[in-house]
Amino acid sequence: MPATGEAMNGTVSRRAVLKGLAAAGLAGCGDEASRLSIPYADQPEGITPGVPAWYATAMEFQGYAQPVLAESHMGRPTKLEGNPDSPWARGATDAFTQAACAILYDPQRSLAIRPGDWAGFTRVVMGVPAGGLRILTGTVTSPTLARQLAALTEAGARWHVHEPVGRETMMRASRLAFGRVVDTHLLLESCRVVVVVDDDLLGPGPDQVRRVRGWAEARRHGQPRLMVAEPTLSTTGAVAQDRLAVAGRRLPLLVEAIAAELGLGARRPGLTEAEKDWASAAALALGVNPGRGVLTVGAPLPAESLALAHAVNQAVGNTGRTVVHTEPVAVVPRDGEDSFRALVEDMAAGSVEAVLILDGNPVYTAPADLDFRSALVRVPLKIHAGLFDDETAALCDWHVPLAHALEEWTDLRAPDGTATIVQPLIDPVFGARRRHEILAAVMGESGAEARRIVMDTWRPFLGEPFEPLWRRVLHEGVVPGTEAQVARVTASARRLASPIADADGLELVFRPDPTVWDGRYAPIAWLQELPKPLTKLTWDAVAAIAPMLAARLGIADGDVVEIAAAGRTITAPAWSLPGQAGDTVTLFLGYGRQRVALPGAGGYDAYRLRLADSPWVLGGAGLRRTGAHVELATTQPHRHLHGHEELLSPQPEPAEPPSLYPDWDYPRFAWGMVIDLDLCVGCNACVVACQAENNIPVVGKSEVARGREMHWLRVDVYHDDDGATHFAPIPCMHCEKAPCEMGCPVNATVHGPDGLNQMIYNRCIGTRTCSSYCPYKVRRFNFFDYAAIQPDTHRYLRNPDVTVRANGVMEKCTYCVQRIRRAQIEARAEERPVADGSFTTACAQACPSRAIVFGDLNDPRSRVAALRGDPRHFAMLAHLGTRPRTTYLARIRES
Amino acid sequence: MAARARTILGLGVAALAVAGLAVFALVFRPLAPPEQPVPFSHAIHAGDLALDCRFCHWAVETAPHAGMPDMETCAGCHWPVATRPVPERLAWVRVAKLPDHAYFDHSVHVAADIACASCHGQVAGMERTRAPDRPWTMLFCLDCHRARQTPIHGAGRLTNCHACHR
Amino acid sequence: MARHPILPPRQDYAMVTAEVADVAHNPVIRRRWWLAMAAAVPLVVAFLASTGLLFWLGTGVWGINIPVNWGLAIINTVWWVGIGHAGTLISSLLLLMGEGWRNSLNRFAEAMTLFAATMAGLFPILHLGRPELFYWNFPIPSTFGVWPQFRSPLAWDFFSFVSYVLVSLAFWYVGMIPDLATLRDRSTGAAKAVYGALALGWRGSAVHWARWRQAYLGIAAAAFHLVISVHSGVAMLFAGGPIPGWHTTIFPPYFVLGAVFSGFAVVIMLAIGLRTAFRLAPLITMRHLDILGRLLLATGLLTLYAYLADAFHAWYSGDSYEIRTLLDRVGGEYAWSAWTAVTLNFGAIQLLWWRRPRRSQAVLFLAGLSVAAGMWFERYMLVVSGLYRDYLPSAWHTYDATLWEWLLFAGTGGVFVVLFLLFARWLPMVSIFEVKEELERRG
Amino acid sequence: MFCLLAEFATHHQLREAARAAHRDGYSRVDAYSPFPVEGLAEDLGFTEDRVPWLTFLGGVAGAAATLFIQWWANVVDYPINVGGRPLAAWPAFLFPSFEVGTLWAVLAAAIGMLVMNGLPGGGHPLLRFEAFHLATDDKFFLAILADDPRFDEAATRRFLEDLGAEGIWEVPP
Repeated sequence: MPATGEAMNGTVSRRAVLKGLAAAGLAGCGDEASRLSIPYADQPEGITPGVPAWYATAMEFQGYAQPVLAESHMGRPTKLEGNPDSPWARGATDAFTQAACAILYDPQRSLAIRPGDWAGFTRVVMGVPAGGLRILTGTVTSPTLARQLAALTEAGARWHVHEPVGRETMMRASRLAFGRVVDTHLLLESCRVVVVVDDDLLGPGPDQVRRVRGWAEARRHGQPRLMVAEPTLSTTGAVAQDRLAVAGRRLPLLVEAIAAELGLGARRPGLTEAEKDWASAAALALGVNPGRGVLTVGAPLPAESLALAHAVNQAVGNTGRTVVHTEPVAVVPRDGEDSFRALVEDMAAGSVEAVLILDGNPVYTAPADLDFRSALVRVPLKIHAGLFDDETAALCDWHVPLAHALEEWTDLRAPDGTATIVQPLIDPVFGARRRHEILAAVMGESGAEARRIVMDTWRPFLGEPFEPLWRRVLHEGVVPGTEAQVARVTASARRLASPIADADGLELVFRPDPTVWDGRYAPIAWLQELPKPLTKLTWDAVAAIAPMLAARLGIADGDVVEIAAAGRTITAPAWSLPGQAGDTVTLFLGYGRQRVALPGAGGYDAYRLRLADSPWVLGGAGLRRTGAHVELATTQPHRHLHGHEELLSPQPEPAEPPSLYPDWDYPRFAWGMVIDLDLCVGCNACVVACQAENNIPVVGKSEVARGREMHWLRVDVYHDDDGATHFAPIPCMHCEKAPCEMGCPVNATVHGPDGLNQMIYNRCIGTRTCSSYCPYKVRRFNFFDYAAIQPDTHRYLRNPDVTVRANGVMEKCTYCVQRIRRAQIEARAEERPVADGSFTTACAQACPSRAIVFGDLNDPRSRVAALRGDPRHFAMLAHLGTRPRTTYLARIRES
Repeated sequence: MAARARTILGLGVAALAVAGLAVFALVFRPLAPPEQPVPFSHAIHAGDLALDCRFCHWAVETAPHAGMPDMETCAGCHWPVATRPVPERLAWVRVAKLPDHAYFDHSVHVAADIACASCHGQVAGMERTRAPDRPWTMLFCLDCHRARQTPIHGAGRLTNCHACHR
Repeated sequence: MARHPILPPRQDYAMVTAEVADVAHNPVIRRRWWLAMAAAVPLVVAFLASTGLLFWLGTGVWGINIPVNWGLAIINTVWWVGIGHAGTLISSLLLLMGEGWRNSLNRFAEAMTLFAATMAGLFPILHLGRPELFYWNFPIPSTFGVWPQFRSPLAWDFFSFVSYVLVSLAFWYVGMIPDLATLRDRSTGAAKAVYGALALGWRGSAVHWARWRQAYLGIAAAAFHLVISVHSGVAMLFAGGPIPGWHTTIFPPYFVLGAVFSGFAVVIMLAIGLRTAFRLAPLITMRHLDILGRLLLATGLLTLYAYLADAFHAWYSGDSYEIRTLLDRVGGEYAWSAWTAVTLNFGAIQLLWWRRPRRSQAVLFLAGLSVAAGMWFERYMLVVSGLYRDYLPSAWHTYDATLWEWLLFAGTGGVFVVLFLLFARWLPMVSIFEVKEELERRG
Repeated sequence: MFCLLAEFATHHQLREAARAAHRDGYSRVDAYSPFPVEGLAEDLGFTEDRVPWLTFLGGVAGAAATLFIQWWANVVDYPINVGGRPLAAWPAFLFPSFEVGTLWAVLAAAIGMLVMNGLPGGGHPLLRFEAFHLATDDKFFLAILADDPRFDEAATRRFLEDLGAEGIWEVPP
């Protein structure tokens, strides 16, 4: 039996029921909606029917701002776009931010405060003596939150920080090198060489957007060399020119070797030939590019190694030019790196009367050896505030539903320090509470209004006249003059890392999951079904091992293995990942949730093997087959080019066969897209942006496994014979001589006067010939009534300008035709031409590296037309004579 | 016997014809004006008082939807009503409907100098608002889209599918 | 050389009439008929069940996906319509060539054609995402003013399938009118009324016969062209797309040959079934089977040539994707379908080089069975191995049919058998008057 | 009376009789056989070839109509750019034209044949006549209709007897 959409725990029968319900519901409500027309009693300003309103605000990721412009249709937030006025975002976003609206409307969000009501809650918290109160948060950059926490600390409460993917190592390293905590910013855009030791610069994270943009700018202007040494393949490693796969415990030695080569009197460690070559090449590159290079070392290494890297950067003159130290953007708690440990010890000791856990899930994410759970239960009063009624909430006496960023009044700072006032687009949907109001209640000021609290923070900073200035920062989404201040620090005497003993057995490497991060996004179906950049797996986490190890142990992808370390064991499906260091196993955080998990999601709980002291690397692990096997759902079963390198590079002339037919002319517009494969880092922002813009449904694990995922835009990942990894975003090619159109018997997919390959859902009868004839296989088919099995609440998420597709019709990328039409209509109204760059597709808009460029090929001054002249320009499968409108710039391969 | 066969055949054909006519009648029946919460008369407002359509349907030049007047707009003239509490929900029964897969933008049509009446019929004469006499089939739209030189797409007829369907 | 006569001696017209017309009244044959019916009816239920679920939930109940979004449905369509072709060919071509021996076979061969073509026509409709809209293929005026896209091979196939079913029906019925008259004149009561209505008052007038002959020859000539064009159209459905392993000019003849090949195989099976089960040995003789055996061998060898030519084209094109698909077909994920096809298609028929096996019902029947199955696997190979790996490795994905696809396939088999049994029970399954004509011709 | 009906054992005798009747100037004569007898109709003076022409014309008409509809729909009424190909795709249009042409030819042949034969023609006097039922089995009949100008009951009966009829009946209308 075909089981579909576990996302909505579907078996056929279950599906059918859902379908029935949905049908009924939609019919009822749909009828009501379309039968009646209900005007406002009093028309509010700035709401025009059918015209979206835009608001500047910011989403929050690990406490940092991700500044956005939010699109609202009649009061419904439907889509987010990076705020172009933010110097940090410059209009781009990452994949998580694109999914924020889906989180807002997530059906699993907790609905009500329990056990009592808000009044009861305020009474309880006011009874708590400040002295006995502990507050646990994630990273805090919000000035207002910092102000409130300071006030509470003033009153005797203590504030602790727990971030599963935390910055403890960086802080410790900063203290070692500079004697105090500073932030380190890498100006990749001005680098000629970037040497990375296990630091996923370009991978997911709060600062991804800025770093990817910097890297892309560097690539545009020169050919910076990216050298990476890491135990497991990361996004950064995938785009590196010179990558060395080496176990985590060897990495500190590499840093020391580089330092030694550059004359920093460190000991010359014993290295293998490969390691030695890589290290001296890196050192050489850094040496010949003073002030134009970066050595960056990641959190998995000991703080000493990071500190040594600071010294190296300073020695070769990078500091202040490509490496800039600023005052920390995130507020440093009293106990610094040991903040969380301190809390757990006090709780275990029974010296904590009450704990308020503000937006976090430590019961799930705490390192196993700290045993947070049993410490927590010893606290008399436990309060949890979060979006979900999760593992931690389950153990707490009180749970308060927390407002989503789109419902919040607060302020956040981007990783570069620039602050954004977060304003709500919508009142808390599920009776959620705003964080500042919760803290205010704790401080005895129940009834205080979040907006006022935030304004109070900024009144002194903005000065007078306050109101207009306040309006301006709200409108622009950026508070000028808030970027982090440069810190004048010099790296002092260095202490070398105590070498890690070569423990026998395997080495465990822990990584945040690329789509559900530390688990906070595990309940979000969009992100569960988002293919992981390097494996294209969905709905699952695997234990990644080297192909050679897999061969040696006879482990096939999907075989369940038992992994034992430090006296604990977990079982996980194995997966052989090219570029994995031979004797390492990569475990991904974020799966194996006990509560608010999605039925389809598989994976395992990696936190159960994680230790507080070495959260990223753990030696001496064992691995054995259990004999069990699970089906893994990957959207790309074949990740090898099979010798078809020509797919990703220009072809020798003549690439395109002559055509028998006269050409059609495209008099007014000729829309086209060029994708620069040299800049794509496979970050998936485009994929989720497309999903949000075009009402693309989630189909569930088993449907993905059957090859029925619905993403209009996919990012292919390929490994070639010489170990290099390639990303290739594949939207519809909008071929001028489209084979798909020839196949359709009912004119359901035809060509527009602007060269768009149009797909008319309401004309489609579902012969699927178009997909059979498509050489790129970019078309997607509604094998079931997928729209009907989306959560009911997601109806508010839909883009009203895009048809919701019915069962049995074909669909595909439209170049966001709804945006093209709006731009054309607006231009018509204002009697001006459609200017290049005045609008773009959702994917191009989100792309942090600006690898996707969309525009009018008829406009000789358009960027897309210019890129078509680039020597790297090529059309995929040009020899078929399909004349694609989507074309590519080949990746630049050094040496 | 062949005679009998012919009778049976004849009856079958007749039955089919009747069914066909019934379906046709159902599809193209002239729509009666529905009952509205307020006995509003376009004949008075648009006809006798000769109010401009845009006075109430204020968004028609700037938005895809024409917009319905909020109750403040009504109260603006009907001051005695305004003194009474204004109902917070006034649910008009729509008479002008397009299928969801057809995207119609009022602003661009108005900008192209297409009179409201050319689609909505002589609303100014309607005591009770009712659907236009000609059903809004695709052919109805094509009447203009085939003919008109289109300002948006330049050359020729605006008959490409994406003009209305997305 | 000593040949068996087409028809045994000492047959007279009345005997012929009786042999065909009285089948229905023979108790033994009736029992066999009911047994066959009992076997087929459960399959009809399966057909209804799988179709019902398909309509309720959608095409997702099948194993199809992107890229393999055509599966068993299309495979079965090609298979069924291919089978259909032999019937028309036997009736029309051999009639035009004046091959008298066809007269014992054409009637049930045509019936087979008609029912097979009907089954073939079902699948393209069932496989639609929105089957209720299949009629949009037909150029009828509508309120949305859009027309079919006549460049599409699917539009062609829609026309050719409709034409093919109607032409087969006309050919079959026109040829049957005189026999219906015979049945009318031998029966009484309700049966007489029905046969009377169907016979349209035929009374064997010389002038009627003359015009009937002109019409019958005309229809035969037309039908013969359909045999070629319909399956060429089916071939275009694949050759029309730029897909390695599909996009080749040899496909139309390749398909037509294969179709006739599989068709003869099924004719053989039916002929043997009828002459044993319904005691028609006097009319369908060993000589008939012998000729059919030779035809099966001949068409088989032609099909084999088409296979080799196709492979050669792929290699000779030098196109890396074509060659990869070729290699994948013989060594890849679905090589089993290719090799099963080759074995079943060209293994058993090699026996037919010799006369003794050609004269053995068992051997012939098994050969027919083997070829019918083999040709199904060939279509599986063509459809699936063409789609599951076309150009971008990122889009490669395998396909496995679900229970519901298999049930549907088996179901159409059941419907076919039921239709054929009804035909055998109520209608003259051998052309009475044409056999008489043949007798008369041989004096 | 409708006609005089004479039964013959073989189609050879029937042909003899038919030729004789034709020679004798009988015009309202018809012969009946269980299977088509080569030349029998010609013996009765049958010379027409309307059915073949009808078939041919039907085919041409069907093909032409289909070709026109395709051209008109895709070029005149709703021109759409499909796959960047020209609007008038003659090679493609030919395929449906051929198929539909064939269909029309067949229908023309079948329907034309029936209509010209006056079929379906229920209630024909001969069909109500018991002895005639062997005409669809193994007997051959010659009928001289009563409305034949040369019809004279006695003479005609004698004429038929001379031809060696095995039986002669008066068929009531």
